[in-house]
Amino acid sequence: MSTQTPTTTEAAAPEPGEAATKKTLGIGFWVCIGWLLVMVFVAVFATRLPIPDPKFNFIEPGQAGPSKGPSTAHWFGTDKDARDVFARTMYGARVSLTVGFIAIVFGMFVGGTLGILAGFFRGWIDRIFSFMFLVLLSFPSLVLAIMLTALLDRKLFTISMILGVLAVAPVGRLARATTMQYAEREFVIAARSLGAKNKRIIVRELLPNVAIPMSALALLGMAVAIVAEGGLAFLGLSVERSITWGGMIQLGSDSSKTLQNQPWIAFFPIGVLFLTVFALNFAGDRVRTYFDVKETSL
Amino acid sequence: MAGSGTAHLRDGDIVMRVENLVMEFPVGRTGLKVHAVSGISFDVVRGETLGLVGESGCGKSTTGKAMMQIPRPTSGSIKLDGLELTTLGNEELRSARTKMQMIFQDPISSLNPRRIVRDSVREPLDVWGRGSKAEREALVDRVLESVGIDPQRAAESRPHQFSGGQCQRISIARALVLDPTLIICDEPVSALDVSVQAQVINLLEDLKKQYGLTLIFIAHDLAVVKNISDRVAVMYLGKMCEISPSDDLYARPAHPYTRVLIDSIPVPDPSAVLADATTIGEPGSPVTPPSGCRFHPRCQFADDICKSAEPILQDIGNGHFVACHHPLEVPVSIQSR
Amino acid sequence: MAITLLFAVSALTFGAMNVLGDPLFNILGPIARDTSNPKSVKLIEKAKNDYNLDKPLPIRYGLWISGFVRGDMGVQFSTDGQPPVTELLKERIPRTVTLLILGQLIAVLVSIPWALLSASRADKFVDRLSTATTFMLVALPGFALAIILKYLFAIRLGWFPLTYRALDPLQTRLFQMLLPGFVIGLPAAAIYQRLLRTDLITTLQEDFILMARSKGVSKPRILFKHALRPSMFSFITVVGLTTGALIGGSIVVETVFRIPGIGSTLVEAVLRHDFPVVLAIVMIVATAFVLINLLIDVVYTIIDPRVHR
Amino acid sequence: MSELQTEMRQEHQPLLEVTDLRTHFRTERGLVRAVDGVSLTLERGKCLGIVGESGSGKTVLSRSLMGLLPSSNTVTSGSVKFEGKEILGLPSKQMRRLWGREMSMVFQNPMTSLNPLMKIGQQIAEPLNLHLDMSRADARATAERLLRDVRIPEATRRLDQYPHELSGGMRQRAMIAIALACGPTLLFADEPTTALDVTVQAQILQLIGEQRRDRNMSVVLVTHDLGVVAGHTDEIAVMYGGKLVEKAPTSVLFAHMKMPYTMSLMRSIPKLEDPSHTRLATIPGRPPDLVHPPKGCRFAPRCAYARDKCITEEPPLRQAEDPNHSYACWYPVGSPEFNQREAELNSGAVPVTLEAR
Repeated sequence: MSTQTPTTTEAAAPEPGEAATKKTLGIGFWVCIGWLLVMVFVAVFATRLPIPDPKFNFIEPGQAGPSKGPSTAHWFGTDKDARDVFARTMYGARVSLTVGFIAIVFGMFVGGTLGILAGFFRGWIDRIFSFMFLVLLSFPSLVLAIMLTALLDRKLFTISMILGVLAVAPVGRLARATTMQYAEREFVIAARSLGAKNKRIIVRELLPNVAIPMSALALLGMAVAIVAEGGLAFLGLSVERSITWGGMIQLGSDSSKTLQNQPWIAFFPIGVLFLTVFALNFAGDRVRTYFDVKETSL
Repeated sequence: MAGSGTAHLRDGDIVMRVENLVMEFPVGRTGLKVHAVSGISFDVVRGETLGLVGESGCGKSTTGKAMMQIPRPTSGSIKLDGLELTTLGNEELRSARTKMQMIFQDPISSLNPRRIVRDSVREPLDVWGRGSKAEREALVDRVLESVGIDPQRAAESRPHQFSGGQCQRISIARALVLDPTLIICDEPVSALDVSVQAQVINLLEDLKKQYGLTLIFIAHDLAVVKNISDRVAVMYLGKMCEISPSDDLYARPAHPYTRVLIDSIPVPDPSAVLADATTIGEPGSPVTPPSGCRFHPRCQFADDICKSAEPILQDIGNGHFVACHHPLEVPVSIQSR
Repeated sequence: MAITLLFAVSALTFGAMNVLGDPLFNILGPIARDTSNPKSVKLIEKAKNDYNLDKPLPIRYGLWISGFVRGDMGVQFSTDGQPPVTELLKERIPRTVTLLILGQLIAVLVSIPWALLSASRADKFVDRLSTATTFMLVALPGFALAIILKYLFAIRLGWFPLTYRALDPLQTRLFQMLLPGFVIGLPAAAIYQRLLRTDLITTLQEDFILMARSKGVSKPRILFKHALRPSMFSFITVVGLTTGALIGGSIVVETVFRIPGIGSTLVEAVLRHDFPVVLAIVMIVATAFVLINLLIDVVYTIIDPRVHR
Repeated sequence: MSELQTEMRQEHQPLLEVTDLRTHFRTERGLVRAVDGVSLTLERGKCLGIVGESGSGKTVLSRSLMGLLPSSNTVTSGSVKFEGKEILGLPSKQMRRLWGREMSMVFQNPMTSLNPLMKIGQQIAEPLNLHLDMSRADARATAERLLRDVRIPEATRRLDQYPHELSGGMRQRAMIAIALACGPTLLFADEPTTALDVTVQAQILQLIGEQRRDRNMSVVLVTHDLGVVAGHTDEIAVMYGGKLVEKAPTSVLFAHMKMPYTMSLMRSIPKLEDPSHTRLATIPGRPPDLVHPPKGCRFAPRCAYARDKCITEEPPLRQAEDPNHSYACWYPVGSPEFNQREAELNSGAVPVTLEAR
């Protein structure tokens, strides 16, 4: 994207102003957003949609073996308990999206606040918060998540909060770095010299500059949280007694035999999980470059 | 040079008076210190423009920010209209700062990239809740027009849609809306093209008359400083070398460093004789400043006393002060200008 | 700094284990709640004594940490305490470490040439294709990739064995680790590639690259001699940071390929509520992670002459 | 005969001959005409100054001449002859033989233009290894000699230092040493002193001048500062909006400026000998948009002396009284129309539309 831009600033920006091109997010971005909206819709209205009951055993009389491949009746086939894989995949979106959403909202709010405060005030506040981030980052995130799930219950909200705590440190660090980068700019000194109080400087001058690049992180962070929840579920450590993608994949791959003979049980949920994570990553990346370009044209 | 002393401080209607200002910063965790400013003093009379000039690392920008108490000085006294700023509490300082405003070198970094330009200019009024909404808008319009920016365009554009020179005008407008007494300009034209530089200098001169301002103008370009200033202070490695009325300084530079600076300026005249530049060397480090006169390692007149004793600013007549053990002999014939 | 950090990490872990969970319950099961039965009360007393549970938390922490640094990590709550945690981990750690080194090696060896190729042809077809590939790899959760690779290369093609067998000779075991190594190495390679590619492209726009060109330096030489080293800083940081993620990834991979390393041990221990094992593994992993990041700092000073001390 | 003749020819052939050079960039906004039809020649051993404000195309011009622009979105046309051989559009494989050996470049910012992770000695030795096939020891010895040539004290020690260990002025000297390493015949200096303090600037300019004379090398000095070119060049080319608007030997140019732009630029510089508070002349507005340049003279919208013809018709480069002096203006300084407008301006009869538009 950048090697071909002329190396000289004077050639690149003779007239930075009015005629500057409008950058677009591109079709890919909207396709991804479309997919995500479909998933959200399915998750919210799963019970009211004309899809089979995910817990019902579709055992047909006279047929050997409960698991069957994809058919018009069961689009994604049925699993070893003869349950409809398509319906279960749709219901699985509920846990994944809820956990991903709550986790990243919590992480962004707490991490963002701490990071901005640390980056703005520096000094002992910075030292305390940064040490906190460092302690949190000393645990590989999945290890910390496993440890906490072992100690706490495995309810939807608890799992979401555990993953939210994991997001605090990375979000906080980025917020701190971005804040520091802007806090050194002269417009912040100017704001201070015209008598603006700290609160005003943080809210009016810094927050818009920090929040917009961080919005891209929200999408990427949600992807990370969904993957983490999937990992926990795969290990049997996520939300108990509910349908999760990770759990379904585990069921479809618990032995090489299953994987060999009934690959659809694992591969359909893998596909949907992959598409969702991909969409979040792609959209997040587009948002990031979209704002990056704006920034460089300054 | 590179000396101390307060002999040059004046009585009268003083807007800003800085005495024995010291600014030191730690270098990482090495235990070393940057001696950015080491005991300088100067004052500015109401309506005057003081130029602060020197090479990079001489502490001129640090001095500018120190007057705003960003950050607070290590020691020394800074008085604005007789009010000692260094001992003020945060809340009092906040209101005292509105009397002086700052303009910075980088016109683009001076404005919040994500805010509408007009909001940035109105910001000071919002902070202090001055006037009704309509009054504020009217004042913002007036100030924007006086710096040559279309208020309409300012209401719909962000900084990156303006050129460097225009951004600098907008910064000036923001500094003006609170009706300050003193404006500290930190290299305001260094990042601009020559033709735009002239526009901004002329604008500052006009606004100074129109708003009754006092200016402190910090720059590394002597010709620019001379043009805009009534009085010029030359700094070297955190010390004051020479302070004098602008024209007098150029007519009879008494400090060898001032002389070197003047000789180094490229003159747009092919017939001008170029001074030999090879012997001048480069500035020392503010982390380990030289003893005695800080200029002595680069000075062709330096002797033992320069290495051991720090020179004090002394009067050489006509409001012209120099801190040097061996000030240059002044040619008696000063051209009448 | 590192010591303070490890201290905080261990205190936090130990504290969480003892405050959030009930060690007594985890040792004895339902008996711990049955205080009316004199038989269970006796057992409770014995357990409290054996495991120092009657002492206040800070003292227990002190006892535990002093044991930990001397290499005594206590006994397992389950399976009658045998073998001791230290013995158990001694057997399992080398497998995980091998897997991690293999994965990291694959990641680094794949990503550097890949990034150089991409950056030197920025925005051309090869580059766009490789960007798309990295996106796919990054979007695939580790367990999903593990299953896909296992299905393709072990089940369908039969190139690799399905599982790990602890009793096989060393070379065979290394070969059995290769596919799992790719599972954790490939996504990491994708992350490294994207990062290094971006940094290389930024570096290639620097003035000193133009300077090198104006000296007549050839393109490959510019890439290797001038651009690569200044672009490696965030790469190295991320290699360090990613080690943590790889440890997480190895938990899943060990489960899929049935490798008895510390990852699968951790999961088993969590499911069995075996605190000493969980505690020991978390501490070892955190310590290793902190040490790796210390090591990264050292590497920095080696490759960047501008960093002093 | 032939030997003498070729030698004669070489003597009379300019080192660099540029004809109608155009460098355009394809961007999202459209075609940026950064350099738009520039012709000039440079004799051996001479110093040509290229002056212009930001956006005038001076940097792009010097990089096009050297062939250093990225090829992917750049369109060049015209001709650049170096020692009589066409070099415009040569693939970089062939240019590489010229780069560093026949022509080299000194950049604006010495901090960013030196490789931060390579020792100074290595950076100087690199072109010596590449072009002259020198052994390591020879290259090191030569590098040390070069450092002495550019007056870096303690040359031996500096060889093993990194750029960040040197001061700004010394870094620029080291960069000059690198550029001079293989004894090029042509040196491009792109704003070599803009990032430096004024005292150091004087030293660096003096150094470049000395080296040019010692090595009988040609220099193209690109700068925005008329003061810098005045004392250190033989000839000056003034650029505006991608075009060459005036070109003359240095002394001729300063004595008889023809372009109102050159004159306005000159007048807007504060001068030391003027008393303080001397009102500066300004040029209103800002440089033209090179995607949609004005139809006529590119300076006309900002020119106080422009008339209708200037807005509609583009002035060609014309010869002045001095045969080496050319300019592109319909009503040059000194013409009756110019004088008439000047009188009007001075009397205040015509309002001067100043400041931002």
